[in-house]
Amino acid sequence: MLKAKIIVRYKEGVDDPEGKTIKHALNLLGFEDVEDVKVAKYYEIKLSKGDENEVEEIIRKLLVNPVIHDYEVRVERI
Amino acid sequence: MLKAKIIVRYKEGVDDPEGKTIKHALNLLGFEDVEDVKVAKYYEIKLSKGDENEVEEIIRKLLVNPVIHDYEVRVERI
Amino acid sequence: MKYEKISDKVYRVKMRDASDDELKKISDEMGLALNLEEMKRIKEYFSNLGRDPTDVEIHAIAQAWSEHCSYKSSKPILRKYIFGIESPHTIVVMQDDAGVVEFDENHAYVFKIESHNHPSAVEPYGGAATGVGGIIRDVLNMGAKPIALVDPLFFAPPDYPYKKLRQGIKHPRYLLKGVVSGIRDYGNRVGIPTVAGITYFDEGYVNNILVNAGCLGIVKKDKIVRSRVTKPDVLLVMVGGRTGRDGIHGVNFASKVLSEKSEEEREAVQLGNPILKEPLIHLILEANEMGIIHGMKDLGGGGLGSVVGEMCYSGGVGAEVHLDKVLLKERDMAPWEIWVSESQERMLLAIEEENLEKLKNLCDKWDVEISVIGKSIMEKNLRIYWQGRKILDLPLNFLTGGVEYNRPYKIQKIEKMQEIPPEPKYREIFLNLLSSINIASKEWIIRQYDHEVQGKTVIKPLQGEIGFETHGDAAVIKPLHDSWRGIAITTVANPQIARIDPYVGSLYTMDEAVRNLVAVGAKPHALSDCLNFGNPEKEEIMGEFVESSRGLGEAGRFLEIPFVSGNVSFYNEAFRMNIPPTVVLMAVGIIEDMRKAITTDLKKEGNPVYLVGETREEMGGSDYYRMIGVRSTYVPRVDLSETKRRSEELLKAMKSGLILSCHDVSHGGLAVTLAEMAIGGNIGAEIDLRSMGVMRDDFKLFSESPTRWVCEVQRGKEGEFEKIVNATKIGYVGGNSLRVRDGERWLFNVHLNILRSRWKNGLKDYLG
Amino acid sequence: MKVAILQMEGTNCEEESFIAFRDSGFEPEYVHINLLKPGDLEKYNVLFIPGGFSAGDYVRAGAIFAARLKAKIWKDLKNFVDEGKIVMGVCNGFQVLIELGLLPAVDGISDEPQAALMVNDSNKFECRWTYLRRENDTIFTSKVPEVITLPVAHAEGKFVAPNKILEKIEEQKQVVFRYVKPDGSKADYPWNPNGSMNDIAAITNPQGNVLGIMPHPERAFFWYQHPDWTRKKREKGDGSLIFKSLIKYS
Ligand SMILES: Nc1ncnc2c1ncn2[C@@H]1O[C@H](COP(=O)(O)OP(=O)(O)O)[C@@H](O)[C@H]1O
Ligand SMILES: [Mg+2]
Repeated sequence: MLKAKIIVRYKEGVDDPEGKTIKHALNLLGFEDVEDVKVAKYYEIKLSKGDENEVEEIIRKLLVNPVIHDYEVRVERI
Repeated sequence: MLKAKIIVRYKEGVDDPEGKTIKHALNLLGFEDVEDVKVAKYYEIKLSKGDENEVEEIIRKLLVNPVIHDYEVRVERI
Repeated sequence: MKYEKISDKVYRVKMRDASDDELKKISDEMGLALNLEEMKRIKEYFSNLGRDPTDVEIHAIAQAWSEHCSYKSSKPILRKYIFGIESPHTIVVMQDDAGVVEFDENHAYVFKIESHNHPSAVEPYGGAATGVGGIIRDVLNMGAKPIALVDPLFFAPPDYPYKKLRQGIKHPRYLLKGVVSGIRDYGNRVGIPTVAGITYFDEGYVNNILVNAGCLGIVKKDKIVRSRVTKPDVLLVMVGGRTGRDGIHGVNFASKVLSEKSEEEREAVQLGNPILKEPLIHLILEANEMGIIHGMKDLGGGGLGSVVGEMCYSGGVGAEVHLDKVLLKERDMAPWEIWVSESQERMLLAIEEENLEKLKNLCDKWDVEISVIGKSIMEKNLRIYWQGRKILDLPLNFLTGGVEYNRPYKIQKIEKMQEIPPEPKYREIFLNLLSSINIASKEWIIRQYDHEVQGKTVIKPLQGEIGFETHGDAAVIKPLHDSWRGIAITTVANPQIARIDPYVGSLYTMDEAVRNLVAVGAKPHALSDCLNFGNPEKEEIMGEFVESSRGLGEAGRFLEIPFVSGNVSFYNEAFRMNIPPTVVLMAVGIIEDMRKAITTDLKKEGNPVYLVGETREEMGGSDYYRMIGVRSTYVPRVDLSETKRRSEELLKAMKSGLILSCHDVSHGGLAVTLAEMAIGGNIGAEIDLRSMGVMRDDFKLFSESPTRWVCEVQRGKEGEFEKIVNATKIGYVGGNSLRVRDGERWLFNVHLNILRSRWKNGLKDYLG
Repeated sequence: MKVAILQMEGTNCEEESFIAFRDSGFEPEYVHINLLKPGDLEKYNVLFIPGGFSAGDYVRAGAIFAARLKAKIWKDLKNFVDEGKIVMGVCNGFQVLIELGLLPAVDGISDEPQAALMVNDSNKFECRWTYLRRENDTIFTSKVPEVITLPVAHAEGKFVAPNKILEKIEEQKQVVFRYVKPDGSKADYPWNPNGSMNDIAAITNPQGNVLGIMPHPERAFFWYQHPDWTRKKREKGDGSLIFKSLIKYS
């Protein structure tokens, strides 16, 4: 069994409306020292067989677009 | 400066429709050994002053609905 | 040294003594996408002036001369065929960012369709979203409230094998899901209903998808705003989003062929911010209602660069701009970057000084940023200042006058041939057609769009009994609270026929636009065209463009339907493969009283069913032939006088209330039309094809001959109907199955539940 | 009867709502949250939170709107409800009321949410018409027949609550509408478009003066807004009956 933990985020320089809106909202709520909010997606995928290569393929085929996304992945054997 | 990394996920027992959809899509793509997919939100918040308490307050006031969400938080000084 | 620094982040480009090779190099290094001829023209111009240009000047010229902004390859052809079709209703035609047409005595509608192909191919979610955002601004520009969106989309089939994809090309399913999500998240959030579209699959789009987006708005006639400044000393004011490095060189990007490297062109990709746009729409409409907007234009392709120049040039003045005043997302942007940035959600307003305070107050209320960046001047020059220093000074006629090409073209000869397949197993082939991806239900997409927000969608894209809905031909919007007058909207395209014969393809597409509008009871009124083609530097592609335009112009003129706005997208080529010629129309009709509108779903047991129009053995481009892999170049013949006559007859019968349901015959032919009508009514029909004359039954059922409709007529009114409409009775509504025979010979009998499940799942099975 | 229709960036059903209130005999006014100050609510009898995507529904549908209301006028809101004045939230507005703790409020207004409107089971935005069965008598439904049709248009509308809360909601007869099949029987997908527990589409607080409803009555105000008007004659839209009930009550 394999468990992959993957964080997919926007690349530096991509203007993310969600992070911006949340930052603005937090400032308005009185958290004035919030300087930046970034939002990313976090996936946990369990594979019964498979290996790191399969995880990479999954990420490439479905989870990210390299034009705008960076990702981090950690694979654990469980 | 503080950087808080927060993962907001569904509680055990709450259905994760997005995870289900992705699992289904992966199975269709031929990744038949994918057994489970969970999706969570990941926030990175930078605070110019603030402390752990402020981060907790932000989470409670905005980021989670305790009926369906659990969260993990890690605060770094940068 | 070719570049000499003259001030902070501004360079002089030593162009006057550059060789041809050096000129090409400059174009490449600066990312200008200008060819040698164009570079030479710039060189000559500055040589005559006796000075070298600044980098800002060169970027400004490149921007203005890009294909996307200048229409340099298409203008001569468009002028010849498409422009200038007369109509008593038009108000602003092919001048500003969107066409304006009279709706009623006091109101006008405003609309346009545009492509956003390349950005969507590279980043489907953000590309599609910003496509929607851009077209909304084009309508808002004219002072109109946006009330409907449409989204014609073209992909490779969802079962396209992964292994066959080229490096850097994404799978059609990934692209489709990304594009639909992008349109959904943007359109739903800004609260404009997406009411029609196209979802078309063909391998020809595998390397280069098409994402077109259209928007329609409504405005009081006396509140129409033009994109021009007509006198000096009017302030130029930016409102909305800030300016950043995102979207730099988007228009050059749109005028370039896609390649493996396109993945790296991140600067051209943006996500768009609907939550900035939504208050911006309120702000603009309120300011317009107060009458304080002198002129307005959105910042789309080309950014400030194309907006300031065009607005002032068309109003007969010049402009002075201080780039330090532009609010930025990131520090240390160079002036040229600020000038060409295509960051989303920005508008440029021309405001008289005395009204500035009022505008600022509105901005406060809506939490929208505002900045005065310059003003109009008497002299017809553009002058840009940076840190107090003049860094650009060019006459507007040179800058926006642009270039034009009469590109050589070649028209392909069409070999006449038609293969005849053995007669099929009818039930099986019919159900396969019904569930094939181009015909099957598009519900998976349509329901993800809020097609009812604003509460004005009185004929929906999905029609029939609740929970059992079928496809409609057009949506109808009731834009005014106190009037029954309605606007029908549909989008059409037929690359399958156009690829065999682009001229006939255009005629067919025009005929289908009319068919769809008439089917809901609307009189065709105006058109916006989005012409998607391959690389115009290839003679065959240019030939396709010429032939397509010729067909459109001829039909528009004959049918007296003007083209009031449009867009050309060239360079839809990747890996040496060009897309099929893809003419997309957004067509608008007027229905005087929406209470007389008609839907496609069958209504009631016992009513007679009629076929209007002539069915012929012309199978070229049909879904049937394509599915079974049989070839024919006999494409459907369009007789425009029939289009006109039959639609007038039908509209008359509809006005008299004789027709209860109506659906045009298109993809999949008569069989599919009948099936869709039965599905939505949740009631069957018995059909006898004998009255259609002598022809093979597969041709009767699956031919896609134009100018045809199926109508359900009020029982007992047959005589009255036949007096008005020239039509053939083919059967009756009733039962819980679709039963089709030709005289004594039964072709199929399929239960409604089977019809529905095959039709509903054809596409959904791929998308989950 | 003065109605405050709250606006914020991303609310986008305010115009239909305005017309629905006005044509039912109310006096509606728009109130933008950016201009809202403590004390402003006093002059209104009804507070209405319209549908849309307030602040883009980022974080979670309705979360930012709720947090901002709480920060600005939480006391006023509680007083408004305690005085028995009427609060109504449609779609995004319902989500806001849940996030605020004004609903279900089984033991009175709560500081933390007691329920959630989460992502639809289909994981998709769903724009479709639903059949609704009226469950209990409320001031919002006195003129509403047993089964009506209204449209939904949301991505996050699945009503969930811990069992104890759910039981109390049922016990205290807080359910106003349930999704049903056309014949009134128990719904499955797509008749229940989001997977809501107990097919819940709308609830009130125990006192009955706060209503949250996922389907849009303001989009079914006129007969011609119904999708099947070419098949079925109606005098007025089903949604108008909710507004008519409310004006009669006041
Ligand atoms: N991408 C899309 N977005 C919105 N509506 C769509 C989309 N694709 C198809 N539709 C709608 O689905 C219905 C059927 O489309 P289509 O089969 O192209 O129509 P027709 O029967 O006129 O040929 C139409 O109402 C159309 O507007
Ligand atoms: Mg049609």
